[in-house]
Amino acid sequence: MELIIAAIKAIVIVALILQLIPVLIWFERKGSAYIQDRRGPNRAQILGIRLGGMIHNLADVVKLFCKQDIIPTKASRIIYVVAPMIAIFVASATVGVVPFAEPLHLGGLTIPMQVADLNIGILYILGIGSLGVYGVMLGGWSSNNSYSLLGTLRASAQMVSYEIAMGLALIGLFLVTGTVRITEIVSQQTGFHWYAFTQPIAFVLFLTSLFAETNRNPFDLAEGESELVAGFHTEYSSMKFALFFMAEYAHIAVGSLIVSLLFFGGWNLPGLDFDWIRVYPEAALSMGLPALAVGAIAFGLFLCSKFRRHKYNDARDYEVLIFGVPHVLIGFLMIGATLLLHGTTLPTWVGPVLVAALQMGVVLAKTLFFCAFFIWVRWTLPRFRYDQLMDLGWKGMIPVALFNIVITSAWLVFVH
Amino acid sequence: MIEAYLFYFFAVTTVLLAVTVVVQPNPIGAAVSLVGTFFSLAALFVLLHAHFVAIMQIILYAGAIMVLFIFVIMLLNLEPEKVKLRTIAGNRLVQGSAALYLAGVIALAFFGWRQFFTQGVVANEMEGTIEAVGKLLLTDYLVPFEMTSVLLLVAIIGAVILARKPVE
Amino acid sequence: MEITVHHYIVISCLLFIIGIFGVLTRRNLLIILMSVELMLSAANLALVAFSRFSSHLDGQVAVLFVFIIAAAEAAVGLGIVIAAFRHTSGVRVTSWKELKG
Amino acid sequence: MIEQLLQHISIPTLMCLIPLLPLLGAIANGKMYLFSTRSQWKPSHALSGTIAVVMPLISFLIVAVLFYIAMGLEDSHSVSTGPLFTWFGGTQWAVTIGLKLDQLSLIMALVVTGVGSLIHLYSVGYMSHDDGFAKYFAYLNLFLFFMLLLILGDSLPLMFVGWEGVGLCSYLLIGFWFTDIEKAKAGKKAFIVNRIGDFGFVLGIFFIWQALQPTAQPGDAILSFSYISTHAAFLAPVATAATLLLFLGATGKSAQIPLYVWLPDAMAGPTPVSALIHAATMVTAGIYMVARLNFLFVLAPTTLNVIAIVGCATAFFAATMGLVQDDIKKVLAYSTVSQLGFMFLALGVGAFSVAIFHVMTHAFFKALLFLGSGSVIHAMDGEQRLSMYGGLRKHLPVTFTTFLIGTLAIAGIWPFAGFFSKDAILWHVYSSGHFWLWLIATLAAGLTAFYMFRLVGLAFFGKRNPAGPHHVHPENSVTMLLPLVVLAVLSIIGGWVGVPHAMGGHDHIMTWLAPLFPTALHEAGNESTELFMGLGSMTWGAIWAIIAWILYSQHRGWADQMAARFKRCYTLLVNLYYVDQIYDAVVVQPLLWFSRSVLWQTVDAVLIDKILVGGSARIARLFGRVGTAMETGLVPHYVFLLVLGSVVVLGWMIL
Amino acid sequence: MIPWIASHILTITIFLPLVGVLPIMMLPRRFEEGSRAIALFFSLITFIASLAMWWLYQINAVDNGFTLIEQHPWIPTLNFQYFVGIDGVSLLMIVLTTLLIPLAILGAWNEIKTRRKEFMGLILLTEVGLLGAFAALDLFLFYVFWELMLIPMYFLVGIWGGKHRIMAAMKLLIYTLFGSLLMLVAIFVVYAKSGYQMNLIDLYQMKLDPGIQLWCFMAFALAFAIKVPLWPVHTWLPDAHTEAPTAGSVILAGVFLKVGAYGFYRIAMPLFPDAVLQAQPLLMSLSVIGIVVGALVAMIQPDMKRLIAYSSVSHMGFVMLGLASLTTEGVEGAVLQLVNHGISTGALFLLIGIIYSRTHTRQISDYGGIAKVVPWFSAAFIFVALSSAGLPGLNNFVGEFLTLMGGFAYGKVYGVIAAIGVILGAAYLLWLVERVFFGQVTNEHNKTLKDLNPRELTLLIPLMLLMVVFGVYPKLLLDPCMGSISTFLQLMGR
Repeated sequence: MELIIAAIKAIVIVALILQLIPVLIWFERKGSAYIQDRRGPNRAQILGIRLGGMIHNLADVVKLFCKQDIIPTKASRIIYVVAPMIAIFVASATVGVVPFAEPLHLGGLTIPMQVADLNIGILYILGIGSLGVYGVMLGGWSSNNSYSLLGTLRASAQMVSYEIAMGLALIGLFLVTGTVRITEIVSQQTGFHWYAFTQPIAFVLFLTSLFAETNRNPFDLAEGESELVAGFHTEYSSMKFALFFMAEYAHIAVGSLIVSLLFFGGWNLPGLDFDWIRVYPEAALSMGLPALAVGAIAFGLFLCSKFRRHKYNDARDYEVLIFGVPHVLIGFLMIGATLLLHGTTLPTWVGPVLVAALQMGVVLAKTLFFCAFFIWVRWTLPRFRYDQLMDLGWKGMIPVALFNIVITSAWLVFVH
Repeated sequence: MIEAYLFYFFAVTTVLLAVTVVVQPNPIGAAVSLVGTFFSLAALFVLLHAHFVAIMQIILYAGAIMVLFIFVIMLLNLEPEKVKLRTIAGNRLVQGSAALYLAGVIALAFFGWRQFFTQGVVANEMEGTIEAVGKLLLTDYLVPFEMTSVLLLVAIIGAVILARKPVE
Repeated sequence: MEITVHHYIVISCLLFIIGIFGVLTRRNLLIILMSVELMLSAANLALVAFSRFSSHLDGQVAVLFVFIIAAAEAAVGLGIVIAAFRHTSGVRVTSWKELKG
Repeated sequence: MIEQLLQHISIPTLMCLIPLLPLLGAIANGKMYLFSTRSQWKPSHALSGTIAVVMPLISFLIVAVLFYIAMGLEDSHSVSTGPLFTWFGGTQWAVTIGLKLDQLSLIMALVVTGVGSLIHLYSVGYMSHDDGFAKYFAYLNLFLFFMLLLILGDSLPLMFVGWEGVGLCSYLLIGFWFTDIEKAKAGKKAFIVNRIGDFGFVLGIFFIWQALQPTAQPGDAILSFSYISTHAAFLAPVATAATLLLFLGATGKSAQIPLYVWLPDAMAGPTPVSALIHAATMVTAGIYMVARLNFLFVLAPTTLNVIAIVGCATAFFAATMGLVQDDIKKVLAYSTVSQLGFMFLALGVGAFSVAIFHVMTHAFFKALLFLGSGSVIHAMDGEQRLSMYGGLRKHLPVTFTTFLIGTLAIAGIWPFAGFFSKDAILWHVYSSGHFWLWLIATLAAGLTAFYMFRLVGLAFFGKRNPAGPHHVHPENSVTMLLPLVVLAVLSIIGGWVGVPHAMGGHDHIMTWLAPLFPTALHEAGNESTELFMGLGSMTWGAIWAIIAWILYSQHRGWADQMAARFKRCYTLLVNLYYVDQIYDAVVVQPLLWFSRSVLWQTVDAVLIDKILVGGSARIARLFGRVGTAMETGLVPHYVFLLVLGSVVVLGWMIL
Repeated sequence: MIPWIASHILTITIFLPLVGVLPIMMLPRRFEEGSRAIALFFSLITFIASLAMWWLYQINAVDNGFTLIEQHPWIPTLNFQYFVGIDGVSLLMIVLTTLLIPLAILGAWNEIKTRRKEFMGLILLTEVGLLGAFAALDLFLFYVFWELMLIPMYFLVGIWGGKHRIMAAMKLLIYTLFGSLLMLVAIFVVYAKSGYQMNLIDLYQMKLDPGIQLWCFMAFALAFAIKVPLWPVHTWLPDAHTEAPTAGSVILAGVFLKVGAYGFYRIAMPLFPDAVLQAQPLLMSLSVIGIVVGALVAMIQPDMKRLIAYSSVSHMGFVMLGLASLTTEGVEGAVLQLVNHGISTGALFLLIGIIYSRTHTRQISDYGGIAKVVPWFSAAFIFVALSSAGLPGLNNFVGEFLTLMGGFAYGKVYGVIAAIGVILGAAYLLWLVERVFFGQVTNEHNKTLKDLNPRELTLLIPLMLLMVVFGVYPKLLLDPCMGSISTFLQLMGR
């Protein structure tokens, strides 16, 4: 029985992540465009509808699938093919241990809202994270191209050294949390006791090393376009390149998910008191829904107001409407529901399900916020030089992390 | 039941991968299969409820040591070696027999000591959790723990000096 | 069919044998280092198996130490490989014979 | 006058003075000589000469005085100093140093000091032109000191000290002119042969000591003569061995058959040395020792027979060898050896006092003959070969007359000393029943007379040999002639002391020595036969003398014909029976070869160095090589060994 | 102050030369000659101290025990003590050492040109080793001093020696070390077996069981036999002597060999009486062979020093003969011979050193007839040669006489063969004298030889005087040892 539940959960979560990836890609292209004061992708259209570039993703996906899959002759074939798989596997595997909400108690069944609740928790993430290097290394080396080899060397060196920094930062965190199970860590962060505030240094270090792990902007020397063409995946064409690309974004998503869980209190919001909600779902709903409805309606109207008929003289003008109108409708639906619910008592499972849903929503919101942060950072900061990168890693972050550990342990000793 | 199957599965994969490591002419191939071996071993550890050890295995072996190996293989871009199983003084028979003899001896040793493990079958609930191992590590085995730190320091210095480019 | 400690021991012996076989036969120092790692992990397996079936955790602590030692050994081993490689531009073990008595 | 002397010097100190005076003389002369080599100051001959002569003279006087005193004492006629100080010793026994003068040693002392001082006087003249003058006299005095120690010593070890000391001085004196390597070789030969003799002597002492040791109370001087004589009974079992070894020592010292080879070579030394050492004193030491230990020798009749036979053989052989010698001193040397043979013959038959009597008379006329030959050599400025002499009668009248007296004495002609002592010996040999020994002895006596007169004839009669030195130095130095005259007188009256009853004399010497020696072993036959035997031996000697005189002074030619006819035996005699060569071939060369090739090369160099030391080094290297073979430098090899090792260990642990 | 000195005279004497080494080391290289004077000064003081010791010994001589005892814990845990004391024999040996060392230094006055400082320092060090060895009554202390004296000697021979000095020094070292290591093993066996006892006096009472006794005795005997040099293990001596500088050979022959015999007398024999009885025939025959073979081989040596070296093999054979005979006469003779051989051989080597410093050759064939040219030297040489040949009236005679007596008492055959040694002794010495001194002066170089200068005279006169004194009155030497010899014999069960 648990197996089935586990299987369902696994499928759901992976699907969720895979869905996230195109959104992230779109958001990145759109965001970077606006940062660089240009309009993002807006050409791909289905039946004239552009949806502000979302369609572009579909175009990319189709392109990547259809491109001819070239394997360089001298490359060691098997490893060349396996490398991207490893990359994507690593990215998706870490999700398995990430909890989205508190364990759900439905009729005697406690369903942990995560694929596998390992008591080693974060260590699992660390372990799998360290495997990420393989994907990069094997890929780059097997493509038998000097640029890619250089890229791989740099990438793997970078990832290995920042892994240490990440590990040490986490140790700083463990000192405070006292446990490695993620669910417990999150449940400890009620209200404003987010670890980001109690352990600011650990948070900052973890975040930067996360950037390094995913070869994201300030540290994206691996595929620094200016010098190394495309770094370790220059030789990769269609599908395999896609896998690498997806792996990267999956990694970002998972990374930000973990950051939000460990440091930003996961599903805790200062205001919300889940226990209360779980007990009195009706009251919660009756209060929450109207607020949401009002928000949705306001947003929808704002979009519709932007409608100009002759701006582009084609389907694009109506896009704004496509977005704005559904919001207004949802708003009204919510108001109706609250009115309908008023006065009736909901079945017992509704409370916990509602709480779970709410918690998932909060986690997702925070993750999206961090993904945005990732993308925003990518297009603002310049790229590190390699020695600066290494210096920062070894001489900067590791000493600071050690310092942090020492300080926290000293503090802990004095406090108790 | 499931555990038995899992055990056999992982045991077979470990042994097979180990054999490929030794037989594989191409070092990279060997390295990757070794990583595979470590993974299946980690799985075996999990089966033995030694979670902390399993994850440490992954982090340390797969994550760190193998990375070094592959790093070195890449750095030295070694061409695959023609595996001539001809060994020292040609007589594969000798070391073959030595190996078999050793196996027999080790097996005999363990079976011989059977009485020590009469309750071998009974699996107890001692979970190899990180807390239990951690507590034990820092109480009974504190001194060796500190010693290992010294050992690591030495190893680091040694590796650095050895691998450093000779100063002209 | 209950999994007893002997199963694990047999597996660990097999691994150990393969490790030795690798060390003895192969000519490439890297492979030899890997086989040594193999032998060490075989030892680990045995340790964990024993600790599991004798309800002491000491085995696992020992395994930790073995990890550390393996890591140190690998680091120094690879250092040697690099240094030796620079010298003979090849990783063949048989090419390093200067220390002959 | 003697009483006053005795008041203020006690007898023991007097006795100590006897040996110490020559020692003082030796040290004084020695110091002067050594300083002379260093500085320019040369001690004048007169000074060192006087010191050298005066010392023995005084000790002679002291001995005479003591002789007179001893004569006075009725009972033991002996004077002794008693133990002066203990030299060394074990817990039970000790060796004490003390001097003793009994009848025997008094006679010997008189002879030694008397003849010694005469010879000192003579050598002052003889050595006047030699630059090592002081050194010569130092050695001579030292010799006298050791000889007196030998005679006066009251214990065997002390006698042994004198014994070796005398050997040393003879070595120094024979090799006096050491610049000539031959002379040095002769000196060395003398000393080594003596040393072989001493080897026997020492072993004899050990035998006695071992036999006497159990009887000794703590602190007893068991090796002193008095103790030995009192405990003679204990020595019975070991007597023969001890006496034989002692006799071996005696032969070494007194040049008997096996060990006489050094005496003829000893002639290399200056002639007065030969006179003193190799005629009068040293060579008689052996006889003195046997006489001194007569109570021991009596216990071993076999040894006495051995002594008699050896003595007789030596007498005869030496006489034959003397016949053909061309060198004047060599003839006299062989005559001495033969006379010593006679003395040992006397000892062998138990006639100890007769032997001592012959020692005394022999000392007189042999010293005279040597000094005579010395003055002849001096006159012919160093030429020693008889063939170069001839007709010196006219040039050296005094030497000739004294030399003639000496020859008559040694030939045993009636009034002279030689007759009485030699005749007494022959008589005792005959009377003790040893007929064959008597026959050979008389034959030897005849030969003695023959070669002595041959010498006189060749040297003093006949024509001057033109090849010889032309100018003959006149014999003008008194210091050389006076001793000759004195000795001539002595060789005449010397015999009268011991005229046997048979011939009307009352045999003073026998009576004087009687208490010391056991009564004659055999009853002395009736007097008439003794008289008859005496006359017979004299005529026998006279006949041979006349034959020799005719042969060599008038008709030299006959002698050469004789020599030509008996060609083979003549060459045999000339080469002295090749004894020297035999010794060299049989003993010396093989010894040297053995020690060089066998001991040094093979044993030390090869056996120990190569095999033992080298071998062990090689084994170590072998192990080393095995070790290196293991290290091939290949890592897999080491690993394989590692595995093998672990397999073994595991196997051991399990089984 | 005085009573303190009196009670610690022995330690003072032992370590006085060590005090001497310090100023020598401090000397700057420019004042190198000064080191000779300092070394001489300190060795003379040690000599005077040893004489004072002799006088003290006379005063409080307990008849058969050890006097002037000093006993302090050295390594208390292992029960090792600094336990020194002397009896008659060790007193003699100490005085002999302190006598010979200044003479050796005087002898090497201007023979050593290079690195004088180290030379003098090493000599003083050897002296410390020797004195310590003679006075030590603690087995381990003895072993320490035993090694202490070997090392400087190795350097003395190795650095200032002749042509192949390295080989000789190495041979010397390995021979002696081989022996001494065996001895160390035996020491610890005894130490263990005797219930952790190291001081000799208690060990004498301790009777070990015969089996172990034999093995331990064999180990000790081998170590000391190499030192004494008994016959089969003597080959290091001639090489060491020919290659050693004069001072080196004087010390080597004069005292170094004596330690071996002393070791037998003090340690090897009394500790294992039963084993000695078993090994007596072996010891006796080896010493007799040593005497005869030593003399024979000495006869045909071309090199003067080698001849004297073999002669000392023969003379030491006499010592061992006396010791092994276990008779009072024999042991007395051995003790006498130890002292006398030291004096006469020491004098011989000094003389050879003197002539060597003039002609720089030791081959007999290069000499001939030099008596005329250097009368004083030849007189001295003949005098010493005769004393070494055992002329009565001079020092070696009484010793040889007594040892022969001892040998004779043990077995007539041994006595007879040993007596032959006496003849051979005279033979090779006189043959040497004849070939070197008498006859015509062969090569012109010898014509211009200078005779003895005052320094050399002051060197020889005392030795020659001693030869006469000990020859005429050996009681002077024997009286102090009577007590010690009788205890030795009691221990041996005689």
